[in-house]
Amino acid sequence: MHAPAPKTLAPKTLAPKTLAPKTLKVRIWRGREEGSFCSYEVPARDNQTVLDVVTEVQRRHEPALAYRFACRVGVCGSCAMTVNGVPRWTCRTHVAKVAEAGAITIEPLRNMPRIKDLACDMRGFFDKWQKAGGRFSGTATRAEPPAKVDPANPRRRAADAAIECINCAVCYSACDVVSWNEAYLGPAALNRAWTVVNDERHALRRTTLDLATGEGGCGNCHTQGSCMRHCPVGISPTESIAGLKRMSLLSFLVRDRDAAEAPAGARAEAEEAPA
Amino acid sequence: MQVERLKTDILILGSGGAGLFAALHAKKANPDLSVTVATKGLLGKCGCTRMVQGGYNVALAPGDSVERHFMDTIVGGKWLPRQDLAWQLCVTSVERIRELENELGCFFDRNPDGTLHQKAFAGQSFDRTVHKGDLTGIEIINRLMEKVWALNVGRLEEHRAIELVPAADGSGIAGVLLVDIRTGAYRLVQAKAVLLGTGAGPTMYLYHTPSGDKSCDGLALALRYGLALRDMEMVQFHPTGLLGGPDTRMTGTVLEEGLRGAGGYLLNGEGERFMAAYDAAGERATRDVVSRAIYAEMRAGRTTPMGGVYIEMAHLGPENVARRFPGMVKRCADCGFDLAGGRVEVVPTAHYMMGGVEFEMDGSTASPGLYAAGEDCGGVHGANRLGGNGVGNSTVYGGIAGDSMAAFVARQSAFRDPDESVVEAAIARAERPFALPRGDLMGLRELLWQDMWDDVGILRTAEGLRRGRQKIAGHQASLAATGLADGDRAFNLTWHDWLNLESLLSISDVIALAAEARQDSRGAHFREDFPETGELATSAYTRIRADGEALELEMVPVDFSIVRPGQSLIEETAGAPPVAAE
Amino acid sequence: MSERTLFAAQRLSALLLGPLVLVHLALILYAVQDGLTASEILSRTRGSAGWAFFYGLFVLAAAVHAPIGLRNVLAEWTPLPPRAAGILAALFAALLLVLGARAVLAVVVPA
Amino acid sequence: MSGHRRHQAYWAFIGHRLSGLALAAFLPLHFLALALALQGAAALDEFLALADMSLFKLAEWGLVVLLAVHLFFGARLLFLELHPWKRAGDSRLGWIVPSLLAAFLIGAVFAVRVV
Ligand SMILES: Cc1cc2nc3c(=O)[nH]c(=O)nc-3n(C[C@H](O)[C@H](O)[C@H](O)COP(=O)(O)OP(=O)(O)OC[C@H]3O[C@@H](n4cnc5c(N)ncnc54)[C@H](O)[C@@H]3O)c2cc1C
Ligand code: HEM
Ligand code: SF4
Ligand code: F3S
Ligand code: FES
Repeated sequence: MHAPAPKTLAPKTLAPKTLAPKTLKVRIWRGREEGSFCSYEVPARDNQTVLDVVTEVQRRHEPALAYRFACRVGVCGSCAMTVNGVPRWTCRTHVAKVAEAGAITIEPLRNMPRIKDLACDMRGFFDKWQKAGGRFSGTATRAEPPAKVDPANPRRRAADAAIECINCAVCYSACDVVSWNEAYLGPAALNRAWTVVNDERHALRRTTLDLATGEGGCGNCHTQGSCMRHCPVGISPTESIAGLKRMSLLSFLVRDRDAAEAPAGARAEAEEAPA
Repeated sequence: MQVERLKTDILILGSGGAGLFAALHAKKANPDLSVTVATKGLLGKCGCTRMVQGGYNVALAPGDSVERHFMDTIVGGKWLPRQDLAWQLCVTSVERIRELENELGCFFDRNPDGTLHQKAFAGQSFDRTVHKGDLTGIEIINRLMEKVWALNVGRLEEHRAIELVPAADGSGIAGVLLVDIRTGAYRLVQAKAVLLGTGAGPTMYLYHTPSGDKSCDGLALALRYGLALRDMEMVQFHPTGLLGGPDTRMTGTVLEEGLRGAGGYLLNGEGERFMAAYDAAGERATRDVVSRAIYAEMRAGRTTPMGGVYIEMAHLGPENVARRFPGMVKRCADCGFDLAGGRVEVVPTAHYMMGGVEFEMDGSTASPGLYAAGEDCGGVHGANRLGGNGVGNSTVYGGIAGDSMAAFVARQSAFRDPDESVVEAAIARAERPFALPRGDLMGLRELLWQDMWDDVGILRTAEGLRRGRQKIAGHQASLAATGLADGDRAFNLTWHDWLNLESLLSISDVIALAAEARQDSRGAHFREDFPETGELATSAYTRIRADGEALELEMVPVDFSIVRPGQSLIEETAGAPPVAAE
Repeated sequence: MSERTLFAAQRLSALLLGPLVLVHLALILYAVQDGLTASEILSRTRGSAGWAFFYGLFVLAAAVHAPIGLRNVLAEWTPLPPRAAGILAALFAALLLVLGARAVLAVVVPA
Repeated sequence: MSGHRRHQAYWAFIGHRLSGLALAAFLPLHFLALALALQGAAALDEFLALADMSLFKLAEWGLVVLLAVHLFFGARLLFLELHPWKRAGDSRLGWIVPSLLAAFLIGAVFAVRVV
């Protein structure tokens, strides 16, 4: 074939030159709510994510070290931890990006109960997801063809911009309002509510809006912006919540404007009452 | 050892497309049933359904047809699929995608006219892959997860199934023994019906794509339970897995197929493009062809520093590449690789297992009450799986199994009594490593990875396979002598690594045996000593069953129940020409 | 009062306060020129319906706006339960209303 | 300050909140002072003379700045909440520094005019 012969043989990568010194100091939280940091040294490598460091500690130093991961490519949102004070997905965080003077400190995410070491209990996070009304309810069934939806429609685009959430809880962990106010539903749940509210196929728009703007809802957000800043997939819950606030205010001024929009035949889905 | 006991009408193992669809359908069929999902990670946040990038095959568009989709599946599967299963997949995919869109709220990409966008995917004669950007799996699983949370479904998250427990009287399945990963406690869940939806996952190879929680547990349990596994030699390799060295979990993860489709170059260690020497389609040849070519280059020693080949996109213009493949470029950049402007080392990587548990049209298996769906099952894809038929398989058959289990439970009013001797034996198995002196578990796993890669991998020979089986047997003996240092059972990942390795070893042996038995090359299976595809009309598939410690193999003739080799349901040739995605 | 009402009230009062504060600031900058004297202030405001309205509105808006904010801060930054924070904020609102009304009267009602 | 808070928007939140609190604390006092006029202009003048002390001036200056900071930061919040975003990440971070500058400009004008 007529392939132009490449000039260099060496792989061109963005990998850091060297992490001097060639070892990395790691402090890892061990224990549950009560616990302490333990220190380890692992070899520093060119291709090394924070998850790799944790894995190395588990494999070579601390066999019973607890942490969570699954996909290792940034789609499952299982591996998030607090790294040098910042919540991050660890499978997609290169050590060079976060190490300070050849050291990193790894803790579980904030704002969730701890199970053991680096794993925390995400149940509350997901319960709030439901409380925010972030669940689709359609009127069409599998017997019908999919609805025609104009991809350029502004509402569709608003939903599109916010939908690829991997539910990693990084935003939830970064938001101080979540720490200060137990009832606050948090950025991820409200972000999801925003996508359904913008989904023209969604039959229970009013219900979702009521849940997302009511108790614990969007009004509690003080635009700290940490969610937007730290979301690993570049979603801006801040924007989604701002959108909900706008709707909240509008529906406050123009009472029940939306109620009429919910198709009369909206399935009540009584059986779907949150368990 | 204390065992906590629970009862539920339906117990579902796994929370991928198969498990969650089963839960949803069972609960819809009868809301009064108690349904419980047990899964190794968090509900919906583990397994591979979430990782689906390409999308979901379905014959929706004018000009396409179920017949065409079916013929592509059969031809792609080299006439090995069980045809009624493949047919049902193609038919029900249409209903399932509508259910996903209309009832679950999946937000698939649209054409400008508002209809579903369907893209091209390798090996198919029509553009029929429905998708949501290149993160289709997240959309599907998130919507499923939300629905299942809202139903009153029991959740045993971070619970690992370690034994399928038969009824004491042999009348079927009685329940499943699990380990609560968080506490290390044992739980026996009795159920009238059980679904096996643990997603197989060929993670016994040096390079592999699936999520870390998958280790062929379901297959190992099924084998031990006495079920037959078919087509186990059929392991699909994806040609371009990221190669980042042995100490990073990134190694093996998929770089998408579209990169080659768009005109990306594959270069060997000497910097030369080599694909033209193997196939006229060059880099755009099908997955299996490209995987074999890369492997051949590697074996010939023309490798990159880390032992693979390069993928290079820069000639298409780095900005252009970054715009067209933002997800891939960012993923590489996060981990220190410059995909848009430089070269990235890649290697073929074990991706999907076409083989698995033999099951029926309604999802049932040979044991009353035990159902199976998704990647744990064999028969739907035959010798090769079309990209986009994997998630179709798990969601279609998961839903069907859910319906069937609800109907089965309605007929079956009583719980069966578990065979307590099996429970005791299973706990003893799981406890073994704590009584043994600490060994090098990691080293053992690496040996298995390397041996499977070398001897039971992309290019196979009788001699290599025989050697492979011997080594596997040796590793099994080593594992039986390898203990764990820390006695803490709570969230002890090293214990679970041990259990994972046990499952992987048992299934590795099955793969090697099946590969030895198949003395021709077809689909994902390539025998250098039998490079030709055997006569299609007399095709047979491998069926393996455990008899105590030994494995029994049978070659079973394929029943061409719908179409015979040489015939077609449609006028033009289906499945041809197979081109890589894009 | 529901959270949504409180939210709306705070944003609406903020919208109102915006221009009021702007004018007030401008006035401050203008008025401090050669030292503040009571006569200067009072000559401007006494008997002026316009200023009466302006400051009346200011007091009302501030008495809605600030207590709601205070309630959030108390609920988030102190161990007070939300109900207690609400009661304190309501008291604060009453205080602002009373003192504010007195102040407006003091400066607009002709002596 | 813990790592997740180390960014502009968070500082803006803190600034807005602290300024709001300070204003809320000051407002009743401000009302009390003005109400002195009820006892006649002389009483108010007496107070204003008291207020002429430099410490008091400094406090007044601070309040003017805080009022301006709270106003501008508040305007940013209202804008980003009420106006649909043009592009992702458009949380008007760019307003924060100019808002502060403007507030201090007002403070400077105040200072110049007072002395
Ligand atoms: C990177 C990647 C990309 C892919 N892209 C596509 C694509 O574009 N199109 C396509 O059609 N297919 C694709 N596939 C294949 C497809 O994802 C799978 O075939 C399909 O989703 C499998 O679904 P499942 O429900 O059978 O298993 P999974 O979704 O893998 O779920 C298995 C579940 O079982 C659980 N489990 C495992 N062991 C145990 C145990 N012992 N006890 C309890 N629970 C257990 C797991 O934790 C998990 O929850 C891709 C696969 C990968 C890895
Ligand atoms: C007398 C004047 C004012 C006082 C005493 C005052 C007081 C307060 C207080 C105490 C808060 C709570 C802070 C917090 O929750 O973080 C607050 C919040 C707020 N203020 Fe003001 N304020 C005044 C003027 C204004 C003006 C002029 C604006 C806008 C133009 C404004 C906009 C806001 C907004 C939007 C909030 C809500 C912040 C949030 O909850 O995220 N305020 N105010
Ligand atoms: S919005 Fe972003 S940070 Fe929050 S859960 Fe979703 S992906 Fe994670
Ligand atoms: S960090 Fe929290 S306060 Fe709002 S903008 Fe994000 S939810
Ligand atoms: S392991 Fe899945 S996101 Fe990191």
